[in-house]
Amino acid sequence: MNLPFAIIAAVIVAAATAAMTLRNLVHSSLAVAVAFGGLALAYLYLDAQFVGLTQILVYVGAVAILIVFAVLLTRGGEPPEKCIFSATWFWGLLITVAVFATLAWCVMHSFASRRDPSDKVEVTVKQIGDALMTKFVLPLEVIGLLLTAALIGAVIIAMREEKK
Amino acid sequence: MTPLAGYLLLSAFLFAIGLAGALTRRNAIIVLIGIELMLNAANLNFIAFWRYGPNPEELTGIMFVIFSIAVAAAEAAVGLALIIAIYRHYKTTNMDEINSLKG
Amino acid sequence: MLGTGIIKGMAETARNFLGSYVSREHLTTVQYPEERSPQIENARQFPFLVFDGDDPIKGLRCVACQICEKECPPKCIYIVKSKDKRVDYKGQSQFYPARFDIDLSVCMSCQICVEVCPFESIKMDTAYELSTTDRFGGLMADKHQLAKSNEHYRHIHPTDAALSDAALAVEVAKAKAVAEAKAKAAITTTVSPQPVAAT
Amino acid sequence: MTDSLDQIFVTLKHWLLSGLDDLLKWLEVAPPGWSMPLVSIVLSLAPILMVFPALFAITTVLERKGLGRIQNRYGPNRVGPFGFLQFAADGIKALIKEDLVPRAADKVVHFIAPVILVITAFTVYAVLPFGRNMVAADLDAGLLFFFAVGAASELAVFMAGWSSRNKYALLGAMRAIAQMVSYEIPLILSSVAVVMITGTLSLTKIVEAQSTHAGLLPDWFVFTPWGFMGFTLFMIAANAELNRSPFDLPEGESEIIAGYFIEYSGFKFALFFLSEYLSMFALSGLGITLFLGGWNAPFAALDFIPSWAWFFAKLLALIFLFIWTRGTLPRLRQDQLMNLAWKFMIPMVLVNLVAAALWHFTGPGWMRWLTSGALVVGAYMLLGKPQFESKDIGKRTYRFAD
Repeated sequence: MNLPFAIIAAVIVAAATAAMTLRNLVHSSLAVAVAFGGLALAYLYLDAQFVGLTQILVYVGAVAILIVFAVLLTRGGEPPEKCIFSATWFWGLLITVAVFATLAWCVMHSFASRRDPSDKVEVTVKQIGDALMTKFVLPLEVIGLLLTAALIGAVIIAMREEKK
Repeated sequence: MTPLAGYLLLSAFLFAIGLAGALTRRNAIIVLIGIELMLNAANLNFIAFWRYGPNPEELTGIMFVIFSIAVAAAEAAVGLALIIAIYRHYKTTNMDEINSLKG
Repeated sequence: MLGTGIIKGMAETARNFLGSYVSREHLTTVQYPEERSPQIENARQFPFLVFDGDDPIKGLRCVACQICEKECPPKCIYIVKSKDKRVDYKGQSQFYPARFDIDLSVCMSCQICVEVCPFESIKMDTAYELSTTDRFGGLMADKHQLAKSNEHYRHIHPTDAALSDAALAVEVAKAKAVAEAKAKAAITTTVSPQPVAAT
Repeated sequence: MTDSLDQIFVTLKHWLLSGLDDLLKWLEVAPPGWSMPLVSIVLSLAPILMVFPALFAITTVLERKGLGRIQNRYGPNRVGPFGFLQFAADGIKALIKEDLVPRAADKVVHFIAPVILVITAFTVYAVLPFGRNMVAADLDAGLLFFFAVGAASELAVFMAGWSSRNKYALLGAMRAIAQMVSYEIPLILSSVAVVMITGTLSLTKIVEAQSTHAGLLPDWFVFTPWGFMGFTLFMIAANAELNRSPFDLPEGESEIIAGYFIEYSGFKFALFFLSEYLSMFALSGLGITLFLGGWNAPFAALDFIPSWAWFFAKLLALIFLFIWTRGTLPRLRQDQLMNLAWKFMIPMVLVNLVAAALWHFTGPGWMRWLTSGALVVGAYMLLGKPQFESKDIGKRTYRFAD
């Protein structure tokens, strides 16, 4: 454990918790943007420069904006209703605790978590690009198709229906 | 505790926060945010395993995260479009009130 | 083609930009407190009262007929008619304004007072630097402040002044003629029997 | 001599660093291991934090004077010699003004928004190469860093607009975000053409790729068909990204007063102003780096002028271009804005990518000028025609009351 990791982890956890508990939806979306930024810092700290910057570009620059727009389009910016938690909140919390306990137990007891870090590798953008164009070209194309389909689908779903 | 375990625990905790939000909050947008957090927790796992794995020059972890981010972006776009469509129909984003299949 | 309009516009602004350094014609503004653009002859700001002769108060053409006070749309003119009469510029005995105030903060420069005045006594001035630290009292002009000589009027609006002088000259001439006729009539009525008696 | 002048700032930094090291040794103080890199970072960032705000101050005056001349008037000329101290008067005014916060505003978000905006505006300078060996952080993914940090500013704009609890502010923020998201696509894709040709995201390597000379012209990308079109599209998109006229709908004062920063006053308003200008310099710097050869001299004979001087000369030229555009073009309508982005800019930028690929694969010679050029010009004519030509509104007529 070292200091930068502790700071990053604290930021992520605090922001994520805030996003899930704050009453105001816009505050929630801003908090989740902070959490995304913290994760980007974690990636950068783990020497994954390209992924970290992509995380900022996609999540803070696009997804957070999208969420904020959705909040405003559904009038979520107004003061929320009395109870923000659903009727079955107790069971949800129970499931969550169980899941976290299982995961933590697995992490603490697995051989992988006792592994020492491997030597630092310099991953250049060129390497990533080469890999994307050779070894991972099929997934890349599929992702491109998926994104196009999702974009068209999203536009069609969100489009106002013509009144006949 | 090794650093890898730290990252994995952080990831697990983030996943739990996202899950808690998705299961307990009423608002559909918050549920979507929770799901995004869970996806991000998985991404953190990939990067951590890639960095602490035996052969990081393979780039598999990074590639997975890049594709995962792309999928998450698509998911967010479609999910929010759905929420807006539902809001237009029911005039609410409260999950407890959206309980009938028939319009 | 797309973009040609933009290039044309950019060329125009570039001409303005560069031209402003070489010719004064490209600079339409002046550096105000130091230099002022010359006023056109028909410039009008706020009314003033014309006087003839040397004494601003005694020479006022105004006879306190109060037409302008009644016609003023924003009702910014306040006149008090004098109790006594005095001899005016035509030589007739007339009333004169004991008070003549114009609230310049209310005046809207419509020039209706000038239009209706039958005595050519209220005209529009060209002074526009009227700023004052006292918003109410400072812009309330009394007859001492409003009185300005006919020479001043000739100076600021030569054409209009010439017209008004001519009109006044006609008036004066008419008045004189009337007076003379009256005087003649008086002479004939009072004096004529005598020659008859004489003859 | 020329080399020492060129590297004067780099040498100065090394000299300061080694001097500090000697001083510490002489004092027999052993600083912790992370302190020297930190000092190095501070020494790299300090000039950025000083030079660009100073440039902002000068540019505000120059812009007002330039706009004045374009509009046939003098512009500010009262404060100091030729009015060049106007920025000081404005700055003092902004500092001593009352800082108003609406009662209904979301205080925390309202406070953070301008701070985030200024921080992101400053952060992007980290990867810009201002001269030979003069870059604060030579990142491998420098271009990605630039766009990633720039994208974060959109959230700050939203925060400013939403937290003010003012319908004009919210409308302005929504407009600004819609515009920024739309124009970010052509902005990024026009730079992708350069990335395709150079094969790197590192801005220093992109500048190095343009340092050679082919015949009379330097090997700057702006002197290629795709590069010229890319630069044009980049500048238009940058103009829209900066919310500057003719794309200043988010702050269109005739309809929504000032847009998302309407509820800000005093120093926070000055921060918005500062960040706007800083982003303008940063985007101009990026355009220079990508298309105008960065800090390279246009001719080999002019290499004796220091590289940073070339960078700032080009920067001033682009700033003048921005001011000139602002003084010329009227504001667009919202639908015209979106039509331009989605029906002209984005198809054009995609064609431009193909043109860049053609240029790369045709190999040296006149053939690539022909193929790439024909593609770009043809697409321009074809895309420009239906949108903007068919709606010939004819000569304007006037009707007066009878």
